Amino acid sequence: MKILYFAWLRNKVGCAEEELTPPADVATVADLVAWLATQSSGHADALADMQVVRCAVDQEYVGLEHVIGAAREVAFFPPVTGGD
Amino acid sequence: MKILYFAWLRNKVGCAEEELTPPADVATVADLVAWLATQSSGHADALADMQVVRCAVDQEYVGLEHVIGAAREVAFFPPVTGGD
Amino acid sequence: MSVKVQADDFDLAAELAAMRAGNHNIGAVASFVGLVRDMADLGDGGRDQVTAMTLEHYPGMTEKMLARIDAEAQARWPLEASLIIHRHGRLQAGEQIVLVACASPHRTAALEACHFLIDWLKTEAPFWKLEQTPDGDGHWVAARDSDTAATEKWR
Amino acid sequence: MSVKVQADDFDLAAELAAMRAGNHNIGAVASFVGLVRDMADLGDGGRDQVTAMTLEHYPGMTEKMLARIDAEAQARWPLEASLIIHRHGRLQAGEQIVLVACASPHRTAALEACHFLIDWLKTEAPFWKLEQTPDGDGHWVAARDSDTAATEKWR
Repeated sequence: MKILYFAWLRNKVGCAEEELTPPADVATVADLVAWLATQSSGHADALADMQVVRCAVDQEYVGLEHVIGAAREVAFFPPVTGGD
Repeated sequence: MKILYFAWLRNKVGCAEEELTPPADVATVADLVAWLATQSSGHADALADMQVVRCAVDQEYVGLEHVIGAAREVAFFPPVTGGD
Repeated sequence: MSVKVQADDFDLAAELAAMRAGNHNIGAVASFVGLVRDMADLGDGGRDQVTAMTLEHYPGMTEKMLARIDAEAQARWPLEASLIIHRHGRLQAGEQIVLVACASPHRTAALEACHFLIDWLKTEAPFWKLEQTPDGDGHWVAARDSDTAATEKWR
Repeated sequence: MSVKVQADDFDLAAELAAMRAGNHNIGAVASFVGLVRDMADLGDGGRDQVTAMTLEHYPGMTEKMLARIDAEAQARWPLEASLIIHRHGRLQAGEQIVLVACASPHRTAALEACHFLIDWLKTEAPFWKLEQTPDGDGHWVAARDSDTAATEKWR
């Protein structure tokens, strides 16, 4: 599974993209976040407050309860700030 | 006093502008309209339905009850249709 | 803060560039351009081909009303700049009739003020449209109740 | 009906001309341009000088979201044409960031759809701004509650 990080999450994790295989008991986005937080202190720091982090699974916005299933791409990023 | 006509009122009256001196008992716009309607059948036709005519005195929109006073310029025209 | 009534066409990009020249506090520019359509909506729901139109106006009063509408927008929204250009005379289908543009630090003020200006202009600025159809007849366009309603919502 | 995500600047007049080319049923073109301001609003009410910003985005998802927002506007309003251009990469103060434009027979649809598109884009399109200040520090711009509220009003 490809995991992407954008903006300050990328700065904290220390990479933009990584290929990971989460354990079988990781079912939801919340499970994935909990597991990723064990990977490094950078991961833990980036994902410490999910109130300020949004998640997209296969390029669709989802909530923490979303079941990941056979997703190929999961992205974590702050609320968006494009436009003017 | 200069009287101006625009759009289809100009077509009906037959001129864009005329210099007239209304009698002393013409006090309001309504009085002026009644007096102008006696000037020609074109005037009468143009001013027959004041529901579809707007009036400006010295370039300010006014109602029929407006007292003309020492106005120099009175204009009659249809509701406006500029823009797109 | 600038009002122009002219027969000549205008260059949108040049006008907008001039409007925001040197002001880096502008984060948002909203603009509206009205164009001559080749189809007129008839009152009966049908449509008629329009080859050209002539825009008549009331010189002197037009500029005064546009300046007043512009000042009203400035009073209601925090604008860094605004611009109204309205053409008069004979225009062909596809030609530009009017430009309204507003600039502000943030988008909401620019967008709302632009919408306000064009709505208000439609019922307050003394312009009248004479549409020419292929049979050679010209007819004066009637004002729409929807335009009056659009202006009323800003009062 | 056209969405572009690009590093290059865009020419507003050329883009709008292309959008309405040959369509004389367009009577109204509303457009919005977002620009890099040289002052950032800080959370504490103060302002900080901004010399440049870098716009990061999520390639693939960005285009998908913009196309979806554009389709939503097409479904809600009778538009003859629409256009969204959003830049990414490093931009200096005064540079253009985003263009949203809508064309329709009459002004209300064009103006409302344009306002809708930029509001919606602000909360749905995956872009993030990194502002550079003269002291060399970059800081990621935080999302504003007012942007979420602006999007909510269209739901």
